Amino acid sequence: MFERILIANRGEIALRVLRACREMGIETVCVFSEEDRDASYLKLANRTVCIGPGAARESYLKSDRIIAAAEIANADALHPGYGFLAESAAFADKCRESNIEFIGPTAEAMRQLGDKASARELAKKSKVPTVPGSDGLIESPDDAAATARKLGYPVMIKATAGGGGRGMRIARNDAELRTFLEQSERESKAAFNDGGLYLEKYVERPRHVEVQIVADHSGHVVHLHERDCSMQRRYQKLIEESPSPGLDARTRDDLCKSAIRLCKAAGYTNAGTFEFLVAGKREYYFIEANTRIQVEHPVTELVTGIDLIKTQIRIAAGEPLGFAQKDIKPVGAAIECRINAEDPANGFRPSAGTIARFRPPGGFGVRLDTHVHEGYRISPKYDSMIAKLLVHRATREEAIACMRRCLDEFDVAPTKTTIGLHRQIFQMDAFVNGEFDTGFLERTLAGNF
Amino acid sequence: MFERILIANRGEIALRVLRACREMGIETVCVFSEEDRDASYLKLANRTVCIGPGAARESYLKSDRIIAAAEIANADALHPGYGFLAESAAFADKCRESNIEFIGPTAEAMRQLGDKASARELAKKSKVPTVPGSDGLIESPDDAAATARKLGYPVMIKATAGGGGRGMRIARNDAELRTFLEQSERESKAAFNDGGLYLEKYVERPRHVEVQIVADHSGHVVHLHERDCSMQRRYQKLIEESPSPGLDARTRDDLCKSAIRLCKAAGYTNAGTFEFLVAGKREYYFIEANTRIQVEHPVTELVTGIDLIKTQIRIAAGEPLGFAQKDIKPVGAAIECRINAEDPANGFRPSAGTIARFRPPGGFGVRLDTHVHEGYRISPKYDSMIAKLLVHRATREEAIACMRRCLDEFDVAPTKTTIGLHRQIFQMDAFVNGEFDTGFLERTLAGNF
Amino acid sequence: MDIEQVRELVQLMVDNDLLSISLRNGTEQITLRRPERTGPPHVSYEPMPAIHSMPVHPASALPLPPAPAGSKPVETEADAHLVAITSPMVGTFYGSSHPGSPPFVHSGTAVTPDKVVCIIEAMKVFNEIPADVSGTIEKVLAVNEQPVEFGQRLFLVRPH
Amino acid sequence: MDIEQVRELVQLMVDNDLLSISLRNGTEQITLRRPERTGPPHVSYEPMPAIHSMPVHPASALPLPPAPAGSKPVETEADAHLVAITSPMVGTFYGSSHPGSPPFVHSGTAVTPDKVVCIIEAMKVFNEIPADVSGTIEKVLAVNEQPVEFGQRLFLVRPH
Repeated sequence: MFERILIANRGEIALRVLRACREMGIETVCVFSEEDRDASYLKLANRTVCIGPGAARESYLKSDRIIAAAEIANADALHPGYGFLAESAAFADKCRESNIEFIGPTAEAMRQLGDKASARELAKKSKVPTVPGSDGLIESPDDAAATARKLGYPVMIKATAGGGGRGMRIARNDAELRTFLEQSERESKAAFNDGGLYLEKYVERPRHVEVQIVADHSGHVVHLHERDCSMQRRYQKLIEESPSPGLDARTRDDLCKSAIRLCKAAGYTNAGTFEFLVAGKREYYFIEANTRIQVEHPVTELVTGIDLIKTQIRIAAGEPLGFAQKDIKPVGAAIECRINAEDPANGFRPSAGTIARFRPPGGFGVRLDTHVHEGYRISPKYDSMIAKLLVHRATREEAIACMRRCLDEFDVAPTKTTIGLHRQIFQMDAFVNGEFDTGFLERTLAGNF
Repeated sequence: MFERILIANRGEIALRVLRACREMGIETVCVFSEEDRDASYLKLANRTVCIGPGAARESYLKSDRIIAAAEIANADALHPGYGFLAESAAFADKCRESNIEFIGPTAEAMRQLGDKASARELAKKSKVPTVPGSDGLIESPDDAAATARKLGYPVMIKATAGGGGRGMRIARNDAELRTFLEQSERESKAAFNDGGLYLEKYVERPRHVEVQIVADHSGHVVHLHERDCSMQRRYQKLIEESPSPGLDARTRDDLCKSAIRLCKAAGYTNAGTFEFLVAGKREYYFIEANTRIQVEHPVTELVTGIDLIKTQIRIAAGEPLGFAQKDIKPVGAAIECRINAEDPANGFRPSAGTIARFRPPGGFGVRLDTHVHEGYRISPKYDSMIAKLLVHRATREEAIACMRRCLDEFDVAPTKTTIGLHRQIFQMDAFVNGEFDTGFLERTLAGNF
Repeated sequence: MDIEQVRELVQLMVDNDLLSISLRNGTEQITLRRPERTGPPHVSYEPMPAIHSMPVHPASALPLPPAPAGSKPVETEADAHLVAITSPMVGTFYGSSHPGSPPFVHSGTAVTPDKVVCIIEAMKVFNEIPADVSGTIEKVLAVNEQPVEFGQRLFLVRPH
Repeated sequence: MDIEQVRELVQLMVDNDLLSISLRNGTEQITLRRPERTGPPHVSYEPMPAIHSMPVHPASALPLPPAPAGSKPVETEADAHLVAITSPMVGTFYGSSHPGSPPFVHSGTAVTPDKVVCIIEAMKVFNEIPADVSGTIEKVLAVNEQPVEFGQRLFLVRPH
């Protein structure tokens, strides 16, 4: 087992990894930017190293400084969390070249699954359905238009390096296609320094369902069932839950088995997520893989009882999984609400500054993952998520009742948050009945705000 | 089902009941003393009623005012929590006479089990072992001395109306016996207005193990397994856990079945606890019953997944349990630490006043039940418990690791608390190995403080 | 300006929660500043949400009286010299002995400490509440047949 | 105004939680200031517990420098006119080019902005760090072969 792990992240996920390490008796080194100097979770680390000013590109994205910090602190492994460098195969390579184990998959697996075109290729070979599309990068607007007519409008333009909805456009005819191609290319180049685009058939009103996988270095691959993340705003997940309220048993089983085939085909190790669009009850398409731990991983931890961060660390240290597929028996229903410091009444504008009042809920079936507290100053420089509020109860109905009372208890001021929006969602029939798709919230918000 | 429940308590248990009611969609009326006027949990009630000044005997113990509050607010049921009037059969009678259902057992069952002598009688009839003793009240010092010699010294003097260790003394010879009898009688008269005493053989180094029972009005009686509460200071529980680390499977099963026999013999309904002393691995003795919900009930909720407060409410409303013994499959290990505002370095003196800093832990496997927050003023008038910190993980070893990191994270100031003491206990080999009895902590503290 | 004068100014600031004082008198000048209070209590915030999940009447539907039980001075400006008769129990307020009967007291009634001013019913028992003060009823605050809680103000009295 | 009067003023400030006092009397003038308090940290409290569960060296074993990267004014009284050369990277500090060689600079060395003052090794690369300021080295703060973090103060310089 590792002696000392460097945590190359900040905020709640840094704290999450710190907690797992402390429980495992592994020492921790936590890097921080000057903006995060006073963050209280740093006190829980055995050692902290300042790696640069607040701007992420000068600190949390600065791979050289992070590896240098691991070297001076004698860390033998590094946990990247999510975001920042977590999906950088180059960073994983650099860590391992410096004899610091990157807690994640191999760089080859990250490259193969991180690139959407090669991931699609892999899916086809593994007999996992994908959304019909351009089968490769778009060569020219004319090429795109020919493909789009073949697929049938509407079509979706996507960036091969994309994420978080950037570069994505829906075109409903040739004219829109040509205009949007140009916009998407520009956006994608700016965001990812990669203008590669591809086309997909636009799936109407899909659910977003993903399968959590863990795989060790001895060939054991186990799925930890699915998470439903259909409650989104602009491709940003707001609520995640397990089990999915919109799948029948056969489709659930098909998704999980597909994820395992993909995982094995890619020679994937450590924790990863395979994302699918589900249309209707039966149709499903693999869309992409996330080669890292995800924000919403606690949902799976609650229903399976498996600690995913500890599992990641054990796998990276070369240990076997220690459980087989038959040992995984999900219990009850878990739901997560992302609490963001944003003002839903003002276009979800981030709400930075000091949190004067932070009174979270508690009690039976409640889990809270947060790095903030009364007096915490939210920096405008980073992601606006300040807490993940989760509930786990015997049934989805009870979990919803529990989440409602939790949201009513949760009192944050003067920071504007998404708590009020969650309160509204948990009163909506469509949510309670599980009848919603990835576009539901935006259609509803367009009416309400 | 009830339409409106009056919560006849304060602090964390009032909040616990409030949460259960909100999740069930039942309206709440919360009574409060003038001392608790600003308590933030009151904001979660549909209605609040001031019932008197701070002193408990003028408010939370004032049954007339509480019932009058239920009447003016049209509450159709009342939850007594624990402490205050929770074990008063007279209060239960008064509520029911006023057409307000008392959420608890019948007054007859409370009387039979609440009186220790009649509870012992019942145990004998039910073939449940009890500690050998005087079989009734002590008539005179000579009578006591004769009995003591028959039982063999050391013997324990106990108050028939006692609780919380009041009136209890261990006598190791005739002279001690005569001195202590007088002291115990005085103490018991002062505390309970009842000087009745009895003698018991003193069980050396016992564990305190209790069995949680739930029973509906249709004769279904189910045990929810045991809690081990051996980590005590002056008969006050500090740490509770389930399963007990010091029982073999046969004794565990015997205890649970004994509790069910007692429950049935008493015609007991609602939630209750049967407490036992366990000596060595096999010997066990029934000591007393608690005819109410207990502070440590969340330990059982975590391992069984059963919400005990909701179950109490459903039973009181005449609903069937809805689960059978075979449905109860405890999962993992749960531990509770009581966080008291007391200063262990100064004789556990209560530490009242405003909590300037309250930063509780969170994350996977953590449950926190508390009514306090930064800025909360702890009144010297009430119990010093400010929070119940619980963990639930797959194994006792993992639960201990989780609790350690939670205790390290928990940051309260300037209020003095038992957090530091818990940190010490969780490092002790005896605790980690599960080798401790009800006297362990005091023997250890006598050495360390 | 000597230190005693400064001390008096400081006391003035503390008593009245002033942030700063700046004084100049010819060549004499003094400036005093105290910290702006921050922290939770002083930030305005969204109130605790209404309870969505069920039909409700608002929390604390009963007026929350600031005064404890008994009769005691009223603290608002307008009522500077009035005292309140407060409820010594929880129950239902009756201003008269029977429906339709004239009220025990009304605005302008002179009362002595033993004079019954109302009845509060609790658990089927009708309790006569004495004024506990001598004076003239200024205002009846409680509403007939409405619930009152412990310490709630029932009447305002101008004491003799 | 003598020292006793100042002492009294200070006591007055502390006792009453004043932020500043400014007094002028003819040609005499005195200004006293105390730090503004922000939030909870001013209540004294038990520090975050040491990490019991494992062998540890304390959190933030590295000195936490208050100054950001680059050279900038030093704020403590004694060093009022000094500037610090801070580390622009994370790595290991070397005061000389080779073990046994004389150090690049020592207390009293005059430096120009381009003058190399140390080497910081990070990921096997040895980076020469220039002074970035003209002046005289007052003090060497970093220890040879010890790790330094971003923004850590390495040298104090009296600028020319």
